Amino acid sequence: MEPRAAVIGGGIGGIQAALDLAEMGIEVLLVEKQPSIGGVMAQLDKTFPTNDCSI
Amino acid sequence: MKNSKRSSGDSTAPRIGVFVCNCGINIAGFVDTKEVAEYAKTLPNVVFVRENLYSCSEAGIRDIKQAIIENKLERVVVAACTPRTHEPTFRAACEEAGVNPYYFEFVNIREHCSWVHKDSRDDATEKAKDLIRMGVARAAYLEPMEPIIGDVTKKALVIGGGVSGMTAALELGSRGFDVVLVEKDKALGGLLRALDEIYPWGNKASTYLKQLVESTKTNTHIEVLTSTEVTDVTGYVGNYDVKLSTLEEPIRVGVIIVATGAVPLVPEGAYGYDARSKISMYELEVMLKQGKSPGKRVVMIGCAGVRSNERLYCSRICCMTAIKNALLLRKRYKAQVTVLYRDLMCYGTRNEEILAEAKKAGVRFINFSDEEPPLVEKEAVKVKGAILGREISLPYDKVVLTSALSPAPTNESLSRMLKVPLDEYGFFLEAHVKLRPLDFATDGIFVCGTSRWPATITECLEQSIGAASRASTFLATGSAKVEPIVSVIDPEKCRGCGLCVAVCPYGGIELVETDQGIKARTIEVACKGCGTCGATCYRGAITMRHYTNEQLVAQIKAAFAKV
Amino acid sequence: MLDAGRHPKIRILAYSEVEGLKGRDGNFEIKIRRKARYVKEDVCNACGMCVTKCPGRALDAFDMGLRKRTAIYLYFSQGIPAVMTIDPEHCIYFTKGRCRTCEKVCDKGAIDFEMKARVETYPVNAVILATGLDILDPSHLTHYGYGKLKNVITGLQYERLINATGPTGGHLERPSDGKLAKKVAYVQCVGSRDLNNCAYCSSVCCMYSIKDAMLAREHDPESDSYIFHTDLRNVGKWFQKYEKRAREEYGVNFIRGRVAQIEEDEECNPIVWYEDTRLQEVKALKVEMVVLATAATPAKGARGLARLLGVRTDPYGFIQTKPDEPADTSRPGIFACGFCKGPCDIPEAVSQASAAAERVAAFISQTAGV
Amino acid sequence: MCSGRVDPLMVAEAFAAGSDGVFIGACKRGECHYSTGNLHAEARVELLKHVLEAAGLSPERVVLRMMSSAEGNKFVEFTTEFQRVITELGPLGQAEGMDRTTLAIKLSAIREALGGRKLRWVVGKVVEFKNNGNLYGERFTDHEIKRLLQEVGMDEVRIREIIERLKDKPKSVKQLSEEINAPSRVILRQMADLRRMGLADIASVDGRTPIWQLKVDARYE
Repeated sequence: MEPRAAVIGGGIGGIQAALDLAEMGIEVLLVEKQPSIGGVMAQLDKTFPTNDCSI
Repeated sequence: MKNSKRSSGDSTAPRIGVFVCNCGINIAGFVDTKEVAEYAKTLPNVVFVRENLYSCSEAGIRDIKQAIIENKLERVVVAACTPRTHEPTFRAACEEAGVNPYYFEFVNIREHCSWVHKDSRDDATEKAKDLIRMGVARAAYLEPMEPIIGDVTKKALVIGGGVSGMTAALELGSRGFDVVLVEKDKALGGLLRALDEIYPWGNKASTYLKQLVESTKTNTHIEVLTSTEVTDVTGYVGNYDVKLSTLEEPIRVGVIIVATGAVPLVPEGAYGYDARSKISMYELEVMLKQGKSPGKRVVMIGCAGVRSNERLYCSRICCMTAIKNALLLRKRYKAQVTVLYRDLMCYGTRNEEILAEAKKAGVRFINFSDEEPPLVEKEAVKVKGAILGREISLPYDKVVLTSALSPAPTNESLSRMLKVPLDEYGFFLEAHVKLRPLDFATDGIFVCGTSRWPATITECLEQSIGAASRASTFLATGSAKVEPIVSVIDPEKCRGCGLCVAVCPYGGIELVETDQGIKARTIEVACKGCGTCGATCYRGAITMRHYTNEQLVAQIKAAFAKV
Repeated sequence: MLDAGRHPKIRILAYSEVEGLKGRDGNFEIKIRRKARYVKEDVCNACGMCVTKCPGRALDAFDMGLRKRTAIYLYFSQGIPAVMTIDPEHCIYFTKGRCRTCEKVCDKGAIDFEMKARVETYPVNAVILATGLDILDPSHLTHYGYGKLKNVITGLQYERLINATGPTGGHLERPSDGKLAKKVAYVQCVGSRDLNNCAYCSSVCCMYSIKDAMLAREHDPESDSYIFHTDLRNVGKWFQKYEKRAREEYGVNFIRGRVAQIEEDEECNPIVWYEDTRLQEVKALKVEMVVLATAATPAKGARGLARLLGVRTDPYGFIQTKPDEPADTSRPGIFACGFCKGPCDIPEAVSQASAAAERVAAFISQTAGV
Repeated sequence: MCSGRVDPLMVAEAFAAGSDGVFIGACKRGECHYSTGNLHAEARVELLKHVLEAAGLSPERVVLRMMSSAEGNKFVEFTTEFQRVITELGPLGQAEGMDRTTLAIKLSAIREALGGRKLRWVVGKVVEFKNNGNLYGERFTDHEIKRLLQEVGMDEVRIREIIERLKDKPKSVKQLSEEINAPSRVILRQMADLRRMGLADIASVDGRTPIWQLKVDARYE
């Protein structure tokens, strides 16, 4: 079996962890309880300290 | 700008297919897609037009693929939504139908037409026609491309042998990647060598450091070079050639991690600092490590030399260092400690707990406002307590100035060698302050620890393990894949003036010696395809692939050429 | 986010929860409950036809309850996967037994009322916890009046209000009468640094309140912003510069002092009573809206999940990690990053995420073959 | 595509194709997705404005506005405003009191100037000058940069226009000065420059007035 990891939580942390793992060649299951990933950061308008958009 | 290639009527004219997406009612509700599709049929080189209810759906994709094959389409234009979400889908569809994915052109008639011109169906429809005409014009000039894959040398260079550098090296070493760790001092350890107790772990820095150095030195994948400095760096992701002061030959590495740390600021000129009765927090730390007591009455003053116009940053860790040492002085020497502060930076959970602990242990905290800083006199510190609302006089044996970490002076030369930027204070500047804190804009170079920004040891560990992860994404696969949207330089036209080299933000162009003299050449794996070089060259020698002058000018002309 | 949705090595299991974990030494079996969406993920393309016809209504959780959404809904417009979900608690068919309008209008046949939740198990070598945060419901902190005074809202509600894709299209329309709020107070440490609620510092409120105040000024240069704070903990990269910009370029007013009580006048204008600690005076300020910087807590259910996975939490419910092994939890093979292991901002969460990924890779390389 | 990819020549191309105004949207300062491309775009637009002005066209016809992808409202505001300005100005050339032939000559001069070595060098170096200073480490202020771009922009457009106008037949300084609508001493100075560069010489003398012509094989980069 190919190495595989589960990442629980599809917010900014979970997404970054999943991307790093995937780039290393590790398969990822990204588990999110809401209907889609994005987490709290997706709810924010802009983010400090550069005031650029959050998505 | 020349602008002649293939035009309609020409026997070599490309066969273009246009697909107009209704997106249910998302587009069709506001744009007359039928009219738009009819119009598309009249455009040059267009041999096939179809409306799709949902182009991106499985059925839509199937339909597009079939139409490509049946009509021998050579270019595909989809007028639908934003390329951000569906461009990869349509590119893949083209590829599966035997058309190079870069022969695909996306026209956005949802955001640009139906969304922004909701109130005027006619305008939205006209604009959709304009955009499709432009897209079709560009499509005729598209060129096929293949992805670029560069090899990565499976070896890392870590610059800086403090806690961050050692941790990053160990992490990579433990996964079997070879690492060269260089440290400019004689010994590994960095700032940690001067510290007494590590906050909030409660153990001795020396014990922890000894372990860390031991593991680093015994790891078979790590080569440690002390008293060594980096003197020159050339190359790009996957293949950096690095000259070191102690080696004759340059070494070749695939990735580089910058972990050069920071230096304690000497609060020269602040509150009568004299390194005797008025010392810096760092000097107190050294005293404590040597087992010396600073006296019974200690006054600590926060933000010495920082959070001022001259140095407009908060060094993040100084408040907590002060509180840790205040507690330590209480416990070890039963000293009377007063901490004068502007804001107490006890962010998070543990910090707040330790602050409570310090208050309970009898450390006195007095807030002052930046308009009325404390006055350090010969015998006592006078301060107006901003919350108390009155002046207090605090006799002292030692005044300890809580001062910042400041960027290492070597950052500047290193940043030049690596071609990575520093911020206005002199700390290294990552690719994106929020989303890419450990990467540089240049691929293959990473940053962690206090060379990026002041941080606690735990935070340094997080960053250095994280930087190891970022670096290992290249090392693990042994290759770096990049989009072929890169610049190409025509050596016939190039005169080797180097202006493109100067404007490239990624170090993506190099000057090389050829039989025809010095010429500029794109380092494809380093190029990000921004096109700044192309817009700069005065010889017209640079072609920005996929956004060529021909393609863009065709699009511009089409914008004003109503059929 | 898009990159994650596109990566061939990443499989997104949204609308799913972990039910259990068995095994050890890198040989785990994770049980995941895939909740029923009642919409086929591979067929729906979120065209929105169903939404235009759905008669069911519910408060929109993504918009922090500031508007209603239909019972079949898209969680948020850029979400991945971009598919509809039926909320059975508010769907007329599920509650009253009749309707199925969405099924009729969906020309793609994506609706499936027969769909059942199913539990799937997957072998995995390691697990990363990144369950993030929730915000404290400040209703029980009655002196702030949240829940009673209409124009007292939370920071996250404010984010939705000022967001162009939010319920008001980005206009600061206050809840009581839809009037544009021109004078807004931002109250710090609501429930944070409070021994009776969250004793810790939530770490992000000072900065996001400054950001909020700046955004208000960007939307309406005539508006006034007041930030009530104690210590301003702006310790991250460029944060001091940001604060200075807020003061000097945006004219944001900073008032050092804890807010004691919020009342309102007959026009629902909140009156903020506070002690100005610089002047040692009790004062009142009438504003048009108040934004509470409520404490951020571990996500709801995070403690239960930790128990399920057998990892230790600290007294606040954050996942416990050792200071010298910051990505490792108490159980080998399980790692953590982001807010679930303690308050942090975005760059810290991103760094920690990379660290957790690294530890997973190291763990797998060490346990491979075990 | 980065705003740094926007070649000033493309803007000239747009004007030649019939555009009355060109709007360039860029990332905010310090937020460029490609690091510094937006700063290059900004410098180029500054230059474009001077070049348009030198050719007698309104510099308001080209703008660069910075915004983030989250600022849809700003985009609307900027483009609406730009549309208003351009509508008020009216059609290119016509609004500036030029006939079609003059406009064509001016646009060719602009195109040649923008594609030429001098302007491309100067504008290519501007960002570096601002940030790191020149070879001697002297940094330039925004004002100095503006002056520099203005001067070379003005000069180049005139020289290019002289070349354009000498193409059909040799002319005197006075004639050129009337056609170009520039003081004759300026034209005279530029004729001297052209001669020094080996691009033009005196074809004949009409009474006491020298008549200038282009050299056959002259190529001004």
